[in-house]
Amino acid sequence: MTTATASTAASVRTYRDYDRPLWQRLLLTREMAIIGLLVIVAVVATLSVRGFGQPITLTYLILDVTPILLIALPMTLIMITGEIDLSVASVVGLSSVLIGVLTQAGAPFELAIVVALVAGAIAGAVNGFLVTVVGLPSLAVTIGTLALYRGLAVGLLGTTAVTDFPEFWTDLAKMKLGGSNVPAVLLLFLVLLVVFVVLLHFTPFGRGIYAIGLSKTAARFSGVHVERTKLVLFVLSGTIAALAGVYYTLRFGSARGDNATGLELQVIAAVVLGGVSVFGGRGAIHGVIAGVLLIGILASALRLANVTSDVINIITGVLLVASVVSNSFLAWLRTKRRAPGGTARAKASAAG
Amino acid sequence: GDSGSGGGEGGDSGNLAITFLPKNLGNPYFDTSSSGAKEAIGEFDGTFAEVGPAEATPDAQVSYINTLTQQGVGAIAVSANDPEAICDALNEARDAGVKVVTFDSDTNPDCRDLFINQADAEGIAKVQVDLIADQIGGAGEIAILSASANATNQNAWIEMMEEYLASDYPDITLVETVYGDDDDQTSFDKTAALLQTHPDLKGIISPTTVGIAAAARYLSTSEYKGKVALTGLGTPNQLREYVEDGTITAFALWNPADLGYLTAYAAKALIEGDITGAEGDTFDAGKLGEYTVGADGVVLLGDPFEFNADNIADFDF
Amino acid sequence: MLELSRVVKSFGPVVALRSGSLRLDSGSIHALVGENGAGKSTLVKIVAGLYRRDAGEFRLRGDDVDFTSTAQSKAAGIAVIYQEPTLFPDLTVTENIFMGRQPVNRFGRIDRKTMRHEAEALFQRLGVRIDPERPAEGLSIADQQVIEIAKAVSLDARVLIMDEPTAALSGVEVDRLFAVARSLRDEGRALLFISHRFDEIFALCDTVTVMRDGAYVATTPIAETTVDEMVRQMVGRDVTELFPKTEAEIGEPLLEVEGLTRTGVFHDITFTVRAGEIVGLAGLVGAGRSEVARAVFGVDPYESGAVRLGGRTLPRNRPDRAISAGIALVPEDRRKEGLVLESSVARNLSLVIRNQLAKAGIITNGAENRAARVWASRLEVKTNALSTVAGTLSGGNQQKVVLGKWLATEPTVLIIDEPTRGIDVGTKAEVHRLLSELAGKGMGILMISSELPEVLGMADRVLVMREGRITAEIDRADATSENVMFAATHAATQTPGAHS
Amino acid sequence: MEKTAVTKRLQAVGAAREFGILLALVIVVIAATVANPNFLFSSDGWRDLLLTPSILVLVAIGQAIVLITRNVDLSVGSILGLSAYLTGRLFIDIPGIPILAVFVAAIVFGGLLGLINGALVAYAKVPAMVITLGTLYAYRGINVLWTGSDRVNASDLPKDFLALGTGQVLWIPILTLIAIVVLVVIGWIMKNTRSGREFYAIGSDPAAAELYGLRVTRRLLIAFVSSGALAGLAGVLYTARYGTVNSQAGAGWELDAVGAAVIGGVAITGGVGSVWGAAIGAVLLLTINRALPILGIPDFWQRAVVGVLIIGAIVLDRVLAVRQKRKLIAAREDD
Ligand SMILES: Nc1ncnc2c1ncn2[C@@H]1O[C@H](COP(=O)(O)OP(=O)(O)OP(=O)(O)O)[C@@H](O)[C@H]1O
Ligand SMILES: Nc1ncnc2c1ncn2[C@@H]1O[C@H](COP(=O)(O)OP(=O)(O)OP(=O)(O)O)[C@@H](O)[C@H]1O
Ligand SMILES: [Mg+2]
Ligand SMILES: [Mg+2]
Repeated sequence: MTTATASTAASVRTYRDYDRPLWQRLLLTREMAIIGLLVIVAVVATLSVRGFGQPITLTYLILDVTPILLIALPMTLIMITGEIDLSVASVVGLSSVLIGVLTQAGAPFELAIVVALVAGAIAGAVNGFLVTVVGLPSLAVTIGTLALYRGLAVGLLGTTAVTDFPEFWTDLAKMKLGGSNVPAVLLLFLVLLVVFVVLLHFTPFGRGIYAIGLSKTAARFSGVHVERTKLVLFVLSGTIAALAGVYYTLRFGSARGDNATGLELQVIAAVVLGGVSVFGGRGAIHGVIAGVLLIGILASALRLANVTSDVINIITGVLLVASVVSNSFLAWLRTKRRAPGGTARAKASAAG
Repeated sequence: GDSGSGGGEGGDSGNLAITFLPKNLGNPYFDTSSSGAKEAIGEFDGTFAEVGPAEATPDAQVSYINTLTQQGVGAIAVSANDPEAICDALNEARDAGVKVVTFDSDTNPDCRDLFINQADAEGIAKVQVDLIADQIGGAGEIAILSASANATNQNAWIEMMEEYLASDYPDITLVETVYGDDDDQTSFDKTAALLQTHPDLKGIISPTTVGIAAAARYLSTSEYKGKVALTGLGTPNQLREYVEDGTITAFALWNPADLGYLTAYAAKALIEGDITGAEGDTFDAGKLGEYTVGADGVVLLGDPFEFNADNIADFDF
Repeated sequence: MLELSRVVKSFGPVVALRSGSLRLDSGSIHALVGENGAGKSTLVKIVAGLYRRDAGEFRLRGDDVDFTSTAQSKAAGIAVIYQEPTLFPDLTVTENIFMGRQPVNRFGRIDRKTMRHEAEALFQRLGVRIDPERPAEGLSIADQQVIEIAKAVSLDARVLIMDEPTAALSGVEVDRLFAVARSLRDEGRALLFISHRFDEIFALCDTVTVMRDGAYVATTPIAETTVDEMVRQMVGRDVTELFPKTEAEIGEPLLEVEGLTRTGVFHDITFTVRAGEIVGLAGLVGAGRSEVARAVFGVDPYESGAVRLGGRTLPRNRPDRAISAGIALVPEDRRKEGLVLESSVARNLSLVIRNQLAKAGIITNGAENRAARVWASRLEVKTNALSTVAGTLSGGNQQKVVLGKWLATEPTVLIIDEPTRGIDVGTKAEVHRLLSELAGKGMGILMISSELPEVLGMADRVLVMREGRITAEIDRADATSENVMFAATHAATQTPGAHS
Repeated sequence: MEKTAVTKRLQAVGAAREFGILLALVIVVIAATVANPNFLFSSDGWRDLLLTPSILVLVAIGQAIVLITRNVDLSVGSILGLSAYLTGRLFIDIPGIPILAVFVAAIVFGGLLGLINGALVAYAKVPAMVITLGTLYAYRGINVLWTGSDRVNASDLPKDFLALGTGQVLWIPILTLIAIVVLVVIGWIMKNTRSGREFYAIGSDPAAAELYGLRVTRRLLIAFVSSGALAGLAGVLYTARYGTVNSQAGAGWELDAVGAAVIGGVAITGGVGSVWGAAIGAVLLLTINRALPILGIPDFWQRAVVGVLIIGAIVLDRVLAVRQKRKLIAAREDD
C-alpha cells in the first residue's frame, strides 16, 4: 500500500528546467566576469587615456585583433575538446607565403587564395591525423608542426618578401563599411562567428564537442565520433588560420615567411582568459571574444598611454595566471567554508 | 603621454612632437641615432620620444605607427622593417597630418615625405668591397652576414656589392649570404656555420652593426682569427677591442648620431612647413649645416667613414 | 588494535557512509561484507588516510587519529590493498612494490640487487612467477592484484587491509594468499578481508562485520553465523523478493555474435540474443565479459568474428552505427563510461539522441529539456531540476539516468553491464522490474552481472565466461549457483561435481 | 626468477630508444664530416660540435624532469633571458664580484622563478601549460622592462668570465664540461635515488602516486625549481658564450627545450624517458642545425627539417609503445 502511494507521489514529480533563475544563469558566469572587466577597461581607457576615445581607435583595434579573433574561433572548439593547436601562427605564415609565391609566379590572385586555404586545411588535417589516428598528444604534435610549417614558409620564400598584390584585394582588406570607421573585414568575422556559435552551441556536433571535453570515454560510449570530431576541428583550425594568413598578407601588403610569428601564444592566452578550460569541456564563444578584445583594448590603451610592450606582456601573463588560479582559489574557499568541524579534526590529528 | 602634450592636433605647424620608431629596441646602432635625435630636438625645443617593438618585424611596427597616428604626433621618424608592409599605416598617418621621415632603411617613396639616407647605397657597397679586397689581397672566397632577409637597405647594398665585385674584382667570389636577423645569438651561430661550411673562406662582410660585432666575437676566439678577414658596418665602441686585438683591420660607418640628428632637423623642417620634400628644398640642420633634398625625396648624410687602428681612439659612440 | 565508530562520509549529496563501525584485533582475520555500494571501500579509504571522515571516531591502539594522507597511515603501520589495482605502468614490478621506500646504501643510491631479491622472495612466498624486472604495463588483472598483495605484505604492517583481493585470482593463488594471511595472523597482526565470496570468508576469517547502506549492521564470530543469516543482514529481506521476473514470449533472434576474438582478451565468442529474452552473462571479475560487450557495441576493436543485428552485419569500431541499428549499451562503469558527470541531467539524457532532437541541424536547450523530462519522469529520477549536474546525483539515480539515456534511443537490443552495481536495495528491485517489463515488450537483453542471485533470478538463459571464453550455456531451468560457479572457475564444460 | 624472453626483448627495445637517437646523431656527424672534413676535424669544428648544444642541454635536462612528472615548463626561455641579463648586471654593477657568486646568484634566481611556477601548479592545481605560458609572458615582460633598450656587451664582462664561454680543458670546452657534470649528477639522481624514481611514479600515474602517499606537491616543486635553476645556470653560460645580452635573450628556447626532450624519448604524457635522452636530443637538434648547411640544405629549410624530426621522434615513440603493448598482451596469451 505504501509503495503504491509512493509511486503515485513520484509519478507526479515535476522537473524544473533550471535550478537557478534566468538572470543568475546569464550574469553569474565566468564569461560575464570577463565581459564586465572588458567594459570597465574600455570605459576607464576612454576617460583617462588621451586619444583612446576617437573613432579611429576602433578601426585600428578591429584591424589588429581580426586575425586573433578568427583563429580563436576554431581554437575555442579544439580546446573545449581538451586538445590544443600550437601550429596556427605557422599556418598563417605558410598561407601568406603561398599566396606570395603564387602571385609572384603570375597565378591569378583568386587561385592563390584557394590554394592557400586548401594548404591550410591540409596542414590542419596532418595535425588531426597525428592526433586522432596515430594517437599522439596534440601539444607535442603541434609543437612539431609549428616548426615544420614555419620552416616550409621561410624555406619557400627565402630572402624575399612579395609585396605586389592586386589593389582590389588589398583595398578590400582595409575597406571601411560605407563611410563609417568599421573595417569591412568585421563582416567576414561576423559571418564566421555566427557559423561557429551555431556549430558549438546549437548543433548535435557541438554537444559532442562538450561531451568529448568533459569525458572522452563517456562520449565515445554515447556514440560521439571522438576521432572524427577532432579531425574536423583541426582541419577547420588550419583552414581558418590560412584565411587569417590571407588577411594578414593583404593588410600588410606583404607576404613574408615570418608573418605572425608568436601569434599562437596570443590566441591561446585570449581563449584561456575567455573562460575556456585547458582540461576541456568548458567555455563559450562570447567569453572568448571578450577575452580577445580585453587583451586587444588593454594593449591599445597602454600603447596610447606610452606604456611599452613589456608591461603589456606582463599584464597578459598575470591576467592569464590569475584567471586560472582564481578559479581554483574560489573552489578552495568554498570547500573550506563548507567543511564542518574543521578545527575539531585538526585537534584530533594533532593528538594522533 | 608626454608626446601627446607636445602640441595640438597633428598637422599643426607648431607640433614639434617627433617620435622615433627604430627597427627594434635594444639595438646599439639605433640607441646612438636616437641620442643624436634627442640632442637635435633639445636644441629646437621639440618633444622627443622613442617607441618600438622588441623584435624587428613590420607588423609590430604597424601597431606603433597606428598608435602614433591616434596620438597625433607631429612627425614619425621610422627605420622600416619592410618597404611595403608598413606603407598603408604610414599613409594613414600622413592623411591625419603626421609628417613621416624614414631614416636608415627606406620604404617605398610614396609612403613617406623624406628619406634620410646615411650614405648612398653605391658608396656603402663600394667602401666595404674595397676594404675586404684590400684585406684579402684581391682574390679568394668571401661571404656576407646580413641582417634579416627582408631588410631593404642591406638587400640593396648586397645587390650593389655583387655588381661591383663582378666588375672590379673578378677574382673574388661571393660564396654565400647568410642572415643573422640582427640577433646576436643567431649572427654568432651563423658565423660559426659559415666558417665550417667554407673552409677556404678568406673574408666576411657584415653590413650590419649587430652582425659584425657577433662575427668579430666569434672570430676573435677561434682558430680563424687573423686568417679570415672581417669588415662591414659597425660602431667604434662595439668593435674597439677587436680592432685592438687584430681581428678586424678596418671597417666603415657613418656617424649614426649624426643620422638621428639630421633626421630630427628634417622632421622639424617638414612640420614647420619650411620644406615639403620636393627635390631642391633646402633646410638647416643645426651643427651639420645646410642640406638639400635630392631626387625622390632623399637627403644624403654624407660618405661613410673608414675606421681603423689609427683613428678609432678618436671616436666614442 | 583499530577501532572506528559511527563514521560518516559523504561526497557532495551522496552519503557513502552513514554510520560505519569496525573493530580489528591483533592476531585475527576480520571479514567485512555488504552489498555493492554498502560503503566498504569508503571505510577502507578512510582508514588509509585517502579520505577524511566528516564525523565519527577513529582510534588506533587507543589513540585518536586523523590521517590526512596515505603516508601517515603507512607510517602508523597500516597497509592497504585497494579494490582497484593502482600501479605505475611505466615502472618495473620491483619498483612498484618498493616505491618510496626502496632500500638505499649510504650514498642514497637505490640498492637494486637487494630490492630485486626481496621482490623475488615475496613472489616465492606468494607462490607466483612474475618477472620482477618487467614493466607493470600490460600485466593481467590477477598479476596486478598479486603485486598489490606483495606490496602490502612487504610493508610488514601491523594492520593489513585487503579490499576484494581475491576477485581476480584463481584457486591456487587464493590458497597461497590464505596461507600468507594465516601466517601473518599467527605473527599477531590484524587483518581485514573484504570479499563477496562466502566460501572464502568461512574458510579464512575469524569474525565478520556486515554493513548495509553505509551503516554498521552487526559483528559476529564466524562460527556463530551462516550464509543465510549474513545475506539477510546484508539486504535486509529475503533475496528472492528482489527478482520479480515475469515470463515473456521469446521470439526471433535479434543479436547474433559469431566467433568474436580479440587476442589476449576473448576468444571465439558465439551467442544469440532473441526478442523478449534476457540472457545472463556470468563469470568472475576479469573473465572478459565487459570486453565482449564493448566489442559488440563497437567501442572496442576485435580481430575476427562478426556481430549481426536482425541479420545485418554491423561494422567494427562504430558505436554510432550500432546505436542507429538499435543496440544500446549501459556500461559497467557509469561514472566513467555511462555519464558525462559534469554535465546536466538534461544534457546526459539527450546526448545519444541529439541527432534526432535537432531540427534542420539545430538543437536547442528546449528540445533537450522536453526529451529529458519524459525520461526523467518515466524513471522517476530524484532531482528537482533538469539542470542538476549528473555527478551530484546518488548512485542509483545516476544509473537511472544512464538507463534513461539509452531507453530514449528505443533500442531493440539492450546490453546492460552490472545493472545494479552500487545501487540501493529499493532501486535494485525497480531496475529488475524495468528489465522484465522491457523484455516483455519484445526487447532482447544481454545482462552481465557478477551477482549470482541476480543472474539466476533474471536470466532466461545463462552464459558463463572464464578467461575470455564461453565455458557454459545453461537454461534458466537448469541454472544453479553451483553449476554456474563451476563453469566460471573450471575450463571444461562438464557437469559440475561437488563444488566447495 | 630468470627473465622471460619478452622482458629481454622489451629491455632491448627500451635501450634502443636512446641508442636510436645516438645513432642518428652519429650518422649526422659522419655525413657532415664526409661532406666537409672540417665539421669534425678542425679544432673549431670539434669545439663547436661540443660547445653549441651545451647550453640547450642544460635547459633540456630541466625540461625533461618536469615532463617526466607529466607537466611542462614553457617559461624556461624567459627565465634564461632574465638570468642572463642578471649575470651581466652583476658584473657591471658590482665590479670585481667573484664569478662563482654570479653563478650562485643566477642559479638561485632561476630556482626562485621556477618555484613560482611550481607553487602555482602544485597548490592551485591548474595545468602547468597555462601557468607557464602566463609566466613566459610575465617573465619576458619583466626582462624587457628591466633591460629596456640597454644591453650587456662583451666589453662589460670580465675576461676570465668570457674565457669560460670559449675556453677548453684538454680538448673539451668548459661549458660542455659543466653540462656533462650536471647531466651525470642529475642522470644519476633520476635513476638511482628514491626522489628520482618518485618523479617517474608521479608522471606515470598521478592518482596512484597520491594513493602511495608519495609527497607529490614537494616533488612537483622540486621539479619546477630544478628546471628554473638549470635555466638560470644556462643563462650565465649564455652570457659567457655570446657575450652580448639584450632583452630577447633565450626567446623561443622553450620550444627547443621541449622538442629536444621529446626527440630524446621523454614522453609528454609523463613517466617515461631519461635526462640522458633529452641531452642527446638537444645535441642532435642543434647539430642537425649546423650540419644542414654543410649538407647543402639552405638555411631557410632548417626549421622545417627540425619540425619533421620532432614529429618523427614522437611517432616512432608511439609506434614502439604500441608494439610493446601488443607484445605484452600476446605474451599473456602464451602463459
Ligand atoms: N569519490 C566518490 N564520489 C562520490 N560518490 C562516491 C565516491 N566513492 C564512492 N561513492 C559512493 O559511495 C557509495 C559507497 O561506495 P563504496 O565504494 O564504499 O562501496 P563498496 O561497499 O566498496 O562496494 P563494492 O562492493 O562495489 O566495492 C556508493 O554509492 C558510491 O557510488
Ligand atoms: N588494465 C588492464 N591491463 C591489461 N589487461 C586488462 C586490464 N584490464 C582488464 N584486463 C584484462 O581484460 C580481461 C577482462 O577484464 P574485465 O575486468 O573487464 O572483465 P569482466 O569479466 O568484465 O569483469 P568485471 O566483473 O570487472 O566486469 C581480463 O583478461 C583482464 O586480465
Ligand atoms: Mg568496494
Ligand atoms: Mg565487467
